[in-house]
Amino acid sequence: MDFVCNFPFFSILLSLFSGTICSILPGRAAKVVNRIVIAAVGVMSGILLVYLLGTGESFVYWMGHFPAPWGNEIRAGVLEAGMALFFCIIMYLSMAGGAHKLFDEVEESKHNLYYILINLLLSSLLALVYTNDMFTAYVFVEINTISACGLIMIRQVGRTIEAAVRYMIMSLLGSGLLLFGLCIMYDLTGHLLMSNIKESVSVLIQTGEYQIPLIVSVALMCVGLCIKSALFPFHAWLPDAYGYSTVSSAAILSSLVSKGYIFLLIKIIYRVIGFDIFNNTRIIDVLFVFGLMGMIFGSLSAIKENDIRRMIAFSSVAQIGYIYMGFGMGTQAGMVASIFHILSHAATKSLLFIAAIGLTEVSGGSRKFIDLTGAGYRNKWAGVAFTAGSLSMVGVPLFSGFISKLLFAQAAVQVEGKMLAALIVLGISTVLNAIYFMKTVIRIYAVTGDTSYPCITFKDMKVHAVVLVLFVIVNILLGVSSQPVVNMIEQGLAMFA
Amino acid sequence: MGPNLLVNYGEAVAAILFCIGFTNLLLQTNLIKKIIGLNIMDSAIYLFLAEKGYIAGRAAPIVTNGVTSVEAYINPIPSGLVLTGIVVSVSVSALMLSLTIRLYLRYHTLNLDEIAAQLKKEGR
Amino acid sequence: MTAFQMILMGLLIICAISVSFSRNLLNSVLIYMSFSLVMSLLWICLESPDLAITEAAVGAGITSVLFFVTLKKIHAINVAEKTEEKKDE
Amino acid sequence: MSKKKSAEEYHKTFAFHFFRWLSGGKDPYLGNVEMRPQKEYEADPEMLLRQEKEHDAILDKVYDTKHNALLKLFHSLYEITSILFCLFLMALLLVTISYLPATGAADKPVNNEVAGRYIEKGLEETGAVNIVAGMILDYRAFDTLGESHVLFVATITVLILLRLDKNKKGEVNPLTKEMNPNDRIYEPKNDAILQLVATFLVPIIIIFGIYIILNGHLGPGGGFSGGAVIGAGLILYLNAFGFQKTERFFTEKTYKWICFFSLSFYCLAKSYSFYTGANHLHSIIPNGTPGAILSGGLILPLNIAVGLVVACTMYAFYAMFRKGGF
Repeated sequence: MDFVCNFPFFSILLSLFSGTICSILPGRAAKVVNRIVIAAVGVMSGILLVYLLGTGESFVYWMGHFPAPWGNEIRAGVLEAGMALFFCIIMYLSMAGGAHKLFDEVEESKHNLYYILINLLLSSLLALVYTNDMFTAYVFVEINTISACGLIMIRQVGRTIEAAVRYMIMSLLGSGLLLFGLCIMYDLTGHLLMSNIKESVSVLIQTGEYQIPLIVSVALMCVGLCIKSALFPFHAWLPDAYGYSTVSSAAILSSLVSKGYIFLLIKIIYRVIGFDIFNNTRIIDVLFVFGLMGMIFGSLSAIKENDIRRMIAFSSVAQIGYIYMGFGMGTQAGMVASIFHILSHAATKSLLFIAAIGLTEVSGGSRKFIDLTGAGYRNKWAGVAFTAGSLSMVGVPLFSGFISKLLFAQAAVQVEGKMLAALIVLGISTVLNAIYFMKTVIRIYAVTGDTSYPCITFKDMKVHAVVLVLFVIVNILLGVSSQPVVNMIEQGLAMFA
Repeated sequence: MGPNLLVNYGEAVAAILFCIGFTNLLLQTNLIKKIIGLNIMDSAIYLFLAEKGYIAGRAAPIVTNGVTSVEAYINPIPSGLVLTGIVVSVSVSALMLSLTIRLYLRYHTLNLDEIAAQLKKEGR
Repeated sequence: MTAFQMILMGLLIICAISVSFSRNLLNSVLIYMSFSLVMSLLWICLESPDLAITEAAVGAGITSVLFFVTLKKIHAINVAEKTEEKKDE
Repeated sequence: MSKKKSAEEYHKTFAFHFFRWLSGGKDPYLGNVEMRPQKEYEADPEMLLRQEKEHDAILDKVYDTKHNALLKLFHSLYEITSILFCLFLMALLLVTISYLPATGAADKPVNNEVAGRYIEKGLEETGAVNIVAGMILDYRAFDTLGESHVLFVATITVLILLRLDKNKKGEVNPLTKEMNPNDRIYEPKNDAILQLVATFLVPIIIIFGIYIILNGHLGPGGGFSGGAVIGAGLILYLNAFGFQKTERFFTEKTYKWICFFSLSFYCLAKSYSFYTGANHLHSIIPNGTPGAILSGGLILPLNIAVGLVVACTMYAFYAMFRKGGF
């Protein structure tokens, strides 16, 4: 085995261990450790991705001295390595972009605790991406949930604590259902490792045994993960949690945490149940309908908001609806579109959150639209970045959002019964997106006579501006060179089977 | 209805407890009771798992007198999973309780709806 | 043994339902404590002594203690007693 | 080849305008739009007062949750749907359970070669008499590593929520006022009966906890349950004798370092075993004679590490809940 194959294991353990180390360091040192760890994990994932693209096949890594059905395992393919690399890039940029705001909002003695949470969150995301074992996935889902709750309530005002309580209640309902589904699955197959479960499931399907428990278990797991990733009817906790936490937390939560759960769901669909078996159940129709509803209702709620952060948060509900719509189509193309949308949404949403904080800074800290009038002139970098993000969300060519919408439309055309519904809702949702994002862009570039707010130039916000530019570059790269990314996703999905 | 409902009475009880906990979590207005409901829900899942590992007439999975045959002991896997699960549920309930304390100190009520109304009224 | 298990399970359900309907928070925490205790007995019956020890130490011990401290913090235990003590100070 | 432009010429180029705009200079659009200064707005104080009152009244009316018919309707609708949903879930689960393999039977899918190997080879491969301990700390150790970090991250969140910190300038933070730490009622009183009982009980409880930890690979028990028992003993001690006594030997610093060393040991030991396992190297850790106290390879040290973390964490939870610090 090549030494590179150790990298997934190294990256999980490194980020877990750095969490422990940060507990004894002061805030500033913890910050350095945190940055180094994220960068190191990113570099390792990059090398691993190149290696995997070279060899062209996935590998399995034993966690211990025992082979497949007895010990734990992790597994790495192109999609996993790519996701890990992408998560690291977004996380690093979000942390750097929100760093200057952290000092205002979090007590100084608790800064190192914040970095511990980030490290553990990173490790749990990596474990969710790489794991090949259902119960390990459950344990790391819990780490992810608790540290995400910590990220929400680290800015200790009443609103965030209330949001954290709501988030915990919904998430714990979700984990309960996930665990129950997992137990039923374990009872039917006698295995916990994904590959072994898949073999047993295909045998069960062929013999026709235990059909009802199998479907129920799959449904429970899906509902659990949908609740945790805030699909439409379960999104009540989301706007407060994203809208009032510190900006790095909001960017990380919206772009990474919910995507971790969605990626786990993809793994379950492909590696545990099998794509064809999953598509023959009625579950995909339910996912499709709720995805469509989320796309419309999320956008409608966003139009009604008059607070910029909450508006972006509601737009997340709509975007998660897109992803589930892609699952609901039940074709390979739909899945590819969903995965591309995961990437594009993660890049765009964190950009919007980071840019929004730049705009509110020059408006006296207020997030109401009325105070944001003309903020684009006062903070030009943030204004341009926000405009770029909005254009990407609406789906203007050159940006990543355009490609994902194109992929969704292409996928919808191939599906018989769902084509019309998907295309109509896609159109309506795009128009609604345009309404609220363009409204905001026009607002921040409206001329105002009010000169009481200060202007900010490049000198005052070097890191922030660089981060914004990098985000825009990531976005445009995804939009311009989409074909290699799509090829990579297809290759990764082929490795899943 | 399948054939095994009466034989699987332990799992049935676990399912009923799970739903009681779930209802508590959804309907109770008091946060403390929600947390208790959550704990009941978790315990129900662990009961379900432990029932899965049980085999009638066999002993606990601790090797006695050097006998290592499969016929002597029950299945050890569910026990291990439940041990992990109990730790998770303790951590979660400690976190929820500390959140409760903070909310109460800030708003002097344990009712989430009242808190939400108060928040909206303050307009922040 | 089966009859004993069934009685224990009946107790579990009774505890769970009475938690939902009890008015007093202290009562519901006490009932939850007994729920954990019954659960640990049940695990002895199911031949899992590891779980029984852990549940007895954690569910009936630590978690309940944490619940009691929380109740004390949020003044749900015996308001009258508290005011008396304040007078003493 | 670059040509030197005169300043005048440069001022006409796009680049000059762009950089001026970036650096916050004159805005090209500002001059082109007609802007008339508004007349100064003078508020009538009476009207302001009235407006404020009306605003409050409207807020009261809107957020009057107790007398809102629509809200009540919504609440009852919510209750009915959740009860229906739970009944549906219960029916679904019961139907599912009726199709599951029978409890207590030996020929279920669960009792396959996986469980078989844990039982048959467990003693030989892990050296632990308690098969469950061998399974969670050796065969499926990655889960357990994650589990101990769940506990760690929960402690961190509790610390964030409840720890009372003083700023560098000695300012008391606003939370302290909320938490009201001067409440003497939270401090344990010198109760003679409790103290006498605790003098006898605490050593026994702690010794029992240590026994459970050290015996984790030989009998029922292990790091987690033993640690919880020790934690309970410490909490009893604290209740009987008060914070001043416990702070002599257990402060936040001790907690921090114990936690750090135990978790680092856990991480490093497991990393070593994962690394050697995956690369098919020989692990130097001997399994020992099954049944002896020094056996089971890494299981005993790991149990001790977990026990220490859990005992400290439980005590830390309690101290945080009581007074927001040690």
